[in-house]
Amino acid sequence: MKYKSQAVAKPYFIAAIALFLGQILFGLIMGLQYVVGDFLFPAIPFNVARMVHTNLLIVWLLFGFMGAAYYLIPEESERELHSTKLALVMFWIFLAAGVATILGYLLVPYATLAEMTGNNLLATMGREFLEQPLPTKVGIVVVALAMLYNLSITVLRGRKTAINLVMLVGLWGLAIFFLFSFYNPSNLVKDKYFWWWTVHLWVEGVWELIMGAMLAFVLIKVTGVDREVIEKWLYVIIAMALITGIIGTGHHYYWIGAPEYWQWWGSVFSALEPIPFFMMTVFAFNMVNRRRREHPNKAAVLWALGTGVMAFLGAGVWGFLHTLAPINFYTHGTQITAAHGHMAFYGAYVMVVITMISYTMPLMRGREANSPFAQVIEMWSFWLMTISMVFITLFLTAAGILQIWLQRIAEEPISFMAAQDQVALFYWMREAAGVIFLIGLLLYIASFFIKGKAATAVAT
Amino acid sequence: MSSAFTKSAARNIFYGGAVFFFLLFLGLTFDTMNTLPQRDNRANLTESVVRGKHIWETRNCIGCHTLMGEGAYFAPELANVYKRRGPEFIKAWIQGQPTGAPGRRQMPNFHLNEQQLDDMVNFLKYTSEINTSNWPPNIEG
Amino acid sequence: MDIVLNVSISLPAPHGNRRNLPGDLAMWFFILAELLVFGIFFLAYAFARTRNVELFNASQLELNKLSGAINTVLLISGSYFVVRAVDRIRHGQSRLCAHWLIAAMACGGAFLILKLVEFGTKIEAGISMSTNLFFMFYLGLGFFHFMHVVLGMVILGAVALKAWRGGYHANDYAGVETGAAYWHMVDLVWIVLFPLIYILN
Amino acid sequence: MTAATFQWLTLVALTALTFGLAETGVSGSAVLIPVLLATLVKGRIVIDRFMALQGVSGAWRWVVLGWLLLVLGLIAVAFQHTQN
Repeated sequence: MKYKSQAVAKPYFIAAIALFLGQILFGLIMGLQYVVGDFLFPAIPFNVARMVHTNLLIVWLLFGFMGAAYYLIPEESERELHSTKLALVMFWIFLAAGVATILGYLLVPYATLAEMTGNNLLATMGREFLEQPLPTKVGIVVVALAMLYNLSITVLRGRKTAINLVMLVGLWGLAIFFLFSFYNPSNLVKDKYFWWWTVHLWVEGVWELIMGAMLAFVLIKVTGVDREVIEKWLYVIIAMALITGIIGTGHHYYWIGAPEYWQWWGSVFSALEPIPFFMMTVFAFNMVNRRRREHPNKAAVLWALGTGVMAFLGAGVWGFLHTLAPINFYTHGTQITAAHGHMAFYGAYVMVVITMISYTMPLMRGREANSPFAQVIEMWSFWLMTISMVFITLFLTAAGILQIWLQRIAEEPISFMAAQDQVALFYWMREAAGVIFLIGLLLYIASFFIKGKAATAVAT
Repeated sequence: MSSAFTKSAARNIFYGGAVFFFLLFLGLTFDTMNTLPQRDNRANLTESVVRGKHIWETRNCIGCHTLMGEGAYFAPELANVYKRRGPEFIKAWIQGQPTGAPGRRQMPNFHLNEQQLDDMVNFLKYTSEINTSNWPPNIEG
Repeated sequence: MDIVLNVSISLPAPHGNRRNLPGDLAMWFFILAELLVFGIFFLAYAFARTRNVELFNASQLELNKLSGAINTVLLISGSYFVVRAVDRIRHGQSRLCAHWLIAAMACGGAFLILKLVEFGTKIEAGISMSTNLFFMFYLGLGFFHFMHVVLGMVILGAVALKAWRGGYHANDYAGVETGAAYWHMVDLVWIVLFPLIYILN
Repeated sequence: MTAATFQWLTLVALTALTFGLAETGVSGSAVLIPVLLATLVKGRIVIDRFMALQGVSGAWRWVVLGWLLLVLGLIAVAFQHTQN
């Protein structure tokens, strides 16, 4: 850690991990509700559990991105953060807003919550992933703008590198496209059309810039490869991501009332969306292979490589599986989408945030890397979480294929609920894999508390 | 001959490519907005439908159901439920929740009054008449 | 990818009489992505046509083949002028290089005007991308390519401006080659697009 | 630069030929094969001469030429298919 102000990332990362744990617990509740329908009903109905699960994911990833930005931008800009105090204040505001929102979901009926929070003035709630009450949405914008002000000033006054510029562009894009969450026309088709401008242009657009910048930053640090090389590949990869991803939004416009030509535009461009992810995988492995130093933080290297592979599998391969319109006609809105969503979010965004945490946390705690034993535990958690996520994806894919067959293709299609009963076995197996994931996550958290002799750099 | 791979060229490709494809996206969006009136059933977007959409949102229906395939995958697709079940069934179903059948998935009771139920049904009717390019594949959703 | 990465890390001396890639590698990645997109669209057209032959043949008759052919000649000529521009800068003649680039941009401009006239008559006739599948491809691909010509002209304009100000030299003109490569790609794509959509039935 | 001028005139001539063929009103293989061949030659000239990919080290020439061959080949397949 070169600059004192970088330490402000620490509370962000701690909050991220805590909320991650909450997300997984609610995931397990939902997984069980899939097979034991009345579990926790009416205390926590499925829709509430799901809202908590997905919103926690978004909030903790945002915590992760913000923490990463506060860590890497001072280092890249070669100066202290413009205002550490502002960053800390924003942390507490965001945490309070996040926790209050989750408690609101859990303790107040959603319709009452909507009324209490001014949803009748400007109705924005009740749309997937954007369920947050108006004050929370405004809070997200305020926190994001304060952060962007803080970071932009830092970059403007300091060194400009590809990494901090791309990170900044990504974060600005994140804030700008979130503004579409305030637009909720009563025309359902328009509502859905622009809803994707937040959701798709986040996860298959500007978030990829943030991810690329974070990965590039860690790779420079742990491999010692020339910055020039890493930065130009970063540009090429994210260029590919946006070239394919922006029009790739069209793969969401097939069946929501938009013109039919989106079936062609969406299919062609999203068929190419795996390319940037593949490049990222090759890039990560190449850089590690031509490393000029042996970084003692082996766990961080493992997470970085894992991000490349799992992002390609989850976002690239599983996305491609059902992105072509004639296939999507059958898979749209089934467990196939759930399978893809789980592995893509884990592989791309969860893992890149953990990569960043894994690399920076030891530094913020005054050592270059954790003790070998702590790293072994962390690597165990890597494998447990990653492999169980592969299985969650496989089980959901199997459930999805069977569901599609029974409900949409068979000679005598059966109803949704009848099909759900038929695929229950896969839901049980998914839940079991989910428990393994939780164990992996608990090990990961435990690895932070393991002391031991600090590792020193080993030169080979 | 100069073979090169420079950071500035890569940067220009990134910014240029991003702007280029975003402009293309705006162009297609412009055409989409002009074409929507023929597809989105806006003629039937009545006051009641607007109220129905509001109820749909404030009861977080999307947290379990899909609507045109988007949402959660826990409960049936509802964009075509009007055609699958008809108005009376829908109202009776909403009022009859939760079933309380042990081990079965449960839907909360939202205590909707008669007018709210009608608004809900009108919203689902309007939704079912949007041109979705023949999706879903069959009436089961 | 491995080979490519090698290039980027240590620029190897040209081996044998082989030349290096003209222009910047980053541009060639962009060109490759563009060719992929156009290629898939062309094949989508060809195979979608197999299921709607009559519709495609009937709709195709409404196109202005002459306008398409003139546009082909315009782009070919633009490409040729760019070749001349690269040749001039190789001899260190910045001003002449800029002149040839401006000539190429004029060809592009004429292409755009003709294309706008073509689109105008179609729009006046009430034809849009949603009219039928043929016109989806004709207008969609046409507009997509149209935007590429615009982008190509912007790139050539930037190169011409820099050349005019003496920003390139006889031994330092990679930027000219980079811009030229993109412009040739726009031409190449049209060379396939023209017979495919205007001629073949 | 006589070579480039000659290539340019070839391209123009091939375009005229393609257009002329279309104007005669013939259809089927009689137009398909010559037009695709003319396109192939035009594409090759642009790739090898204008883009100057001929003699370039590495795979780039074959990547772009391969694109041209693949696209034109599959177009030929698709159009032949409809004639049967």
